[in-house]
Amino acid sequence: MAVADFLITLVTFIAIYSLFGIGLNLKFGFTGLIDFGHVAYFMVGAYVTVVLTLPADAATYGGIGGFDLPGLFAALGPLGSLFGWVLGVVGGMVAAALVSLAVGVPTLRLREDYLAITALGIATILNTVVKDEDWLFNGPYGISGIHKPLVDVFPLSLGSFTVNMAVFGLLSVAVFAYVAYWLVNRFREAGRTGRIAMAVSVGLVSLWYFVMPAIDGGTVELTKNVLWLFDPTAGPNGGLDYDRFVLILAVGFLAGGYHWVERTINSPYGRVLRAIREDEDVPQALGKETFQYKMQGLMFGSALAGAAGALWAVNIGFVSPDQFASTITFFAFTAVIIGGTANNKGVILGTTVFWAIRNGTRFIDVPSQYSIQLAAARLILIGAILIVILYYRPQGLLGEQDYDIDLPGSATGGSDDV
Amino acid sequence: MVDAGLLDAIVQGLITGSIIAGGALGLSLIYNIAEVPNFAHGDMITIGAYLALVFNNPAEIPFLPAFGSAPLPAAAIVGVVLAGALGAAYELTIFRKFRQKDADIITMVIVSLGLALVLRNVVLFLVGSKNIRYESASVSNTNFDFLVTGAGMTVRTTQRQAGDVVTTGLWGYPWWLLAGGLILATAVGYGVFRAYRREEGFDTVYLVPPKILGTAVAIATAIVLGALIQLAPQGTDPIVATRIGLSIKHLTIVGVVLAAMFALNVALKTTKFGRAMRATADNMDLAEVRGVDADRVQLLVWVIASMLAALAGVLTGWFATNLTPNMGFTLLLPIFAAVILGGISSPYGAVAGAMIIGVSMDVSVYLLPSHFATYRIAVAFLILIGVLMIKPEGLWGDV
Amino acid sequence: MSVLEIRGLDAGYGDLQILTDVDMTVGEGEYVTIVGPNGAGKSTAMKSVLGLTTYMDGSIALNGEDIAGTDTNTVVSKGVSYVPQSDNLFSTMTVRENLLMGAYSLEEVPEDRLREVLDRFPILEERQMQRAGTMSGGQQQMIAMGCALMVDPDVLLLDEPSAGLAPDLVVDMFDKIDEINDAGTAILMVEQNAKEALRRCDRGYVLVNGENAYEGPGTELLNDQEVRERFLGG
Amino acid sequence: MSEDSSVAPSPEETILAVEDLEKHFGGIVALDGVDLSVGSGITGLIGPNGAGKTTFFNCLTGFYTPEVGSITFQGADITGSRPAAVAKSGMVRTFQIPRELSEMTVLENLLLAPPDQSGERLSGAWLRGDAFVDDELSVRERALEMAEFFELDHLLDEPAGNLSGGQRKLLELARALLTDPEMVLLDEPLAGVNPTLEEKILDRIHDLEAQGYSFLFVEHDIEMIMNHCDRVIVLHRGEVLTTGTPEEVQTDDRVIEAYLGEVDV
Repeated sequence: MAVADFLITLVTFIAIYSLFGIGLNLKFGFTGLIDFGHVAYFMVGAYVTVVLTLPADAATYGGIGGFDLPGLFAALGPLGSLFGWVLGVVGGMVAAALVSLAVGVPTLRLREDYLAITALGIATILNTVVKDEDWLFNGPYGISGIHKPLVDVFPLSLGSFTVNMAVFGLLSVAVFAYVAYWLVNRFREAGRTGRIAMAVSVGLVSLWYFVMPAIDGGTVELTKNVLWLFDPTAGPNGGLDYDRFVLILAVGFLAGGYHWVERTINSPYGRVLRAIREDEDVPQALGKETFQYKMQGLMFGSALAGAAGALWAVNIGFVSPDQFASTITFFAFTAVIIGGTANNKGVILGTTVFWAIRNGTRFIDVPSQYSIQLAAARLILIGAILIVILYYRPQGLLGEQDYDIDLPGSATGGSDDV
Repeated sequence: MVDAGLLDAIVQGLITGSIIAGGALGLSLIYNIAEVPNFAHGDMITIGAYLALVFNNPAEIPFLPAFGSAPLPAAAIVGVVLAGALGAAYELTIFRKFRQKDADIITMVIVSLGLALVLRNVVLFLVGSKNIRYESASVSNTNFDFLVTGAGMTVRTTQRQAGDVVTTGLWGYPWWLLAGGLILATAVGYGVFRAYRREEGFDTVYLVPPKILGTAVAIATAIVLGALIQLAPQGTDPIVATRIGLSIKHLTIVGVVLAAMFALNVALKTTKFGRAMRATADNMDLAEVRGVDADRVQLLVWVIASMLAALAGVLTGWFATNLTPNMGFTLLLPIFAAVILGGISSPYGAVAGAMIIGVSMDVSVYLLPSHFATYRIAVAFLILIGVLMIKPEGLWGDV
Repeated sequence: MSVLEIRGLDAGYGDLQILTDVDMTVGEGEYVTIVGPNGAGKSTAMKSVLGLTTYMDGSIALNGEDIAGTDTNTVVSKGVSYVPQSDNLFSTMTVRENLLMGAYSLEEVPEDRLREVLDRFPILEERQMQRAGTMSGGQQQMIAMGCALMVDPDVLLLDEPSAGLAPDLVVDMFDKIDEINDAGTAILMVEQNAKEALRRCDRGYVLVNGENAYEGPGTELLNDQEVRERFLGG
Repeated sequence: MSEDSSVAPSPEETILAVEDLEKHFGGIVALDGVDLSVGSGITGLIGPNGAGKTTFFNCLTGFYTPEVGSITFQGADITGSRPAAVAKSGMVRTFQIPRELSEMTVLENLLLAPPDQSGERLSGAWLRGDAFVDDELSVRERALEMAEFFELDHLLDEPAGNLSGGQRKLLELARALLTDPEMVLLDEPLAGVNPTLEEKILDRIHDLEAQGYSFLFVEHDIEMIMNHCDRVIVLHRGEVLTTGTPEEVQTDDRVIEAYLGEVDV
């Protein structure tokens, strides 16, 4: 497998978990709620989306549904089924938000440590319910045959092999060019240590991505890596395959979620959330109904987790209760803290670091009977990093983000110089 | 054939409660005095169980030579002591540093979560994920059938021996003896209660509250009387019958946990250092003004709590007859529920909370349709959330 | 030799400096009061002796030995006892346990000392087994005072002992302090009830904005026109 | 109760009425049946340390729920209301120890205060219509004005945690005033503030009083209370010892005894 294929899988994962992490960051980073049950909303989003989009006659499925929303709208035209799927995702997000509303009513008034433990407990209970109630979502057998949006369209071919290669190849190169441009700008802004760190890491990655394949596998590997969007083996003339589409979809959702949260945070609304995080008594004394704000923050964060769940289902093509263990929540906490609590860019960075450690180590050659040891060693490392970061750099790699409310015609631009 | 009934569910619940209480004792110490809601406590239980395994059944651990097997009690003692040393390590290398930085409670929660991740995976790394048993003599269950007949009560004990159910005992009590015994037991209990209670009118502090002591003495008297005076069976045609399944294992677990609870309470209430621990929990600044070395107190808290966690781990592993890297983590939720329910400030509270949780788990499993059995932990949790909704500071609060 | 001698003390909390160049002395068996407006740093001065603040500069000598910047429990074991203004007892513990905690820094509980304290505050003996947190405000103040006396300190630091007490109890409290002082214990007291405090003490200091403003015998300060106008309400 | 009818607000002037308020903590009776009424203007609340003043404030503003008694603000019963509801009804408080939001900037601390901002609602924050911009601009203008007045304008972009003790007091006060209150409860607003600023704050309070705002404040500085209050309430051991004009209170023997110690000079 070419490195590009591995990276496409990894980046898809990172995009999905980043969206999940951004939802957590809204709760934990900006509002100060320790929701140890965040994974429950990931699960609710995944299951509800899957069931809403699943064909009614799905084989080996014995739960409620499927409601086949894409099939319902397929008559409207080629994009109808996509619309149906999007509607399913919205349904998943709403369901996640509603479940968190039900959870929040009794728990949000509790002390922060009690909130953490009850949230964890409720998530565990919800997971048990999904696992044990076969009639609900097929119990431990999970759901396969999941609806994948636009799957029939792929591999996407625009014509002859050459046309495909030229179009998708150029797009690939354009993305690289943009990344390079962005990196150069960051490099200019960075300090001495930052520059060294950037130079070293960019150098190593390029060595691994561009140089090594060229030496190892020759030009075919190198071409695959450079023209990564183009898959020559997909279809008769090559083209854009479905994995790459899922990557684009996931990155698109992440971008949407990111901007949506940024817009929410960089507003008077976000100001109240942060005030609650620091000292709930103050906004209360100033007349803000903090309980409502906490509830909305919880629901919004849960909805984003739900969207991440919907993407997860499409990416894996199968959901089952044991994919949603509480360790997923803890991983997200770790990622958020590594990157920088209350920093959405930090969440993406932290998630990248986390999954790079978690999955990147697959290139370490160990005999297969030691795979458990390798997996355990990774998690030991991650646990240790979490503690070390909290001690030496509690603000995370990037620290808290800056806030700025965009206003036309305003001279004081918030607090961008903090 | 007599069915196990509500009584059996309650007895099983008390045993489950004891297992939870073992963990809750240590967690409440850490929670109350070190002020860490310790999410690593479940995994400290796991580590303790595996530490005893090292000496009890080293052959099961891949990288260890099979150097023979110590009896479980001896291995447990060594494991518990080693766990204490690990507890000191947690405090010295991690929690003391965060305390010195005045870390807030959220940070402490997440630090303990990181520690939990490390501990669980250390077990996975060294031992792997397979189920392992302790090397110990198998203990058979004895079923006690209580048959209430017109003439009184008949007790029949049965055991499964070599695949067959064998009746091992049959005796009974006529009505007059039952009534007399109960009256006698009540009288003894009440007498102890009266003799023990002092200075009415104040919030007098006792090592054991008089009402509990009186009740316990009454129950003990009834059991002793019942064991000593065994008359002829009073017929085997029951009006009402119920069965309780018990073994020495169960009684040992309950006994060990109650002994640990009592020892901890005596230490906290009567020794100078125990007082210092309680004072630190109450008001850490003032304790320092009175000359208490808070660092020493916290160190001891972690040592004792880790030892209690290890004890709970050994009991859990022995009770469930297998050890897995997840065994402690699955106990974490009921343990937290017990501690918050019981109020984090006293060993008795923690144990009382654990018993409430344990009994409600097993009784609900008995009362609910059979496929709800997997919701045992959910039941514990619903009770906790219910209590917190009414009293957000816990059943007995922090005082 | 003075029991406690503070010279040129700068101290505060974290980066925030509260005290600037404060000087204070408490002689053997002397009764010294610190008065001054709110926020003047009176309590901070007292807490600095115990190492409960951030030490910045200057010296604090206890019986000639420099203790500036030392751990609280070390200072306490050297003969300083302190009654904080609030949160000054272990509310979940019994009165008796509180008194035993008072003697924590000693090898064993001095029975004769316990006797003396119980004789001085009879209510404490009567209520030995009661939870301290369930007692009234005045009684709680007595427990706190009793705890501090358990170690037979060279100097007793009192932070607003009359705060929150009823007028008749305030007089009692000051009488108790007089008794303790008469028995030979040096006292350094911060008090808001300035008139009463200055009337009873040997010497007084007035702190303003974290600096020494006035000092002198209590009655002299009490009669000083300027001090009266500025701090004693005319 | 020795309410002097000549200075007690008449029923139609009464803004805040408290009846028989009780609050206990363990064995300590913090408030033992507080009865009082507060009219418009500046009312001072004095009493020795531990008299229950801060507990009283906490009960008034919904941070504590009293066990017994009722609180009526502008004719509405607010006993047991949540803090936010009390603040919205027009009674806002400051904290004795300033509770600045230390990681947020001074400007953000101020911007938080004004009520009913369009962008404070989720819909407003997402849609960002004209109201969003108008509100934010006007809120900023008011915040800047307030900051200027309290001499905090050079610190707008500082995290509030970097302010000095006195500046925190000012921020606290400025924030409270930005909520458009009817009545402001000030918990020792002048402790630790330098004399020139103190003078300014008092001037501002008098200005605001002239505009119809009312103040109830706890202060230790007797002189200040006597010179600036229309009416004084003396709280002692959780009860109202007396109420009256500054002159009356000043000459009340019980007050002098309770607050200043025995009278012998």
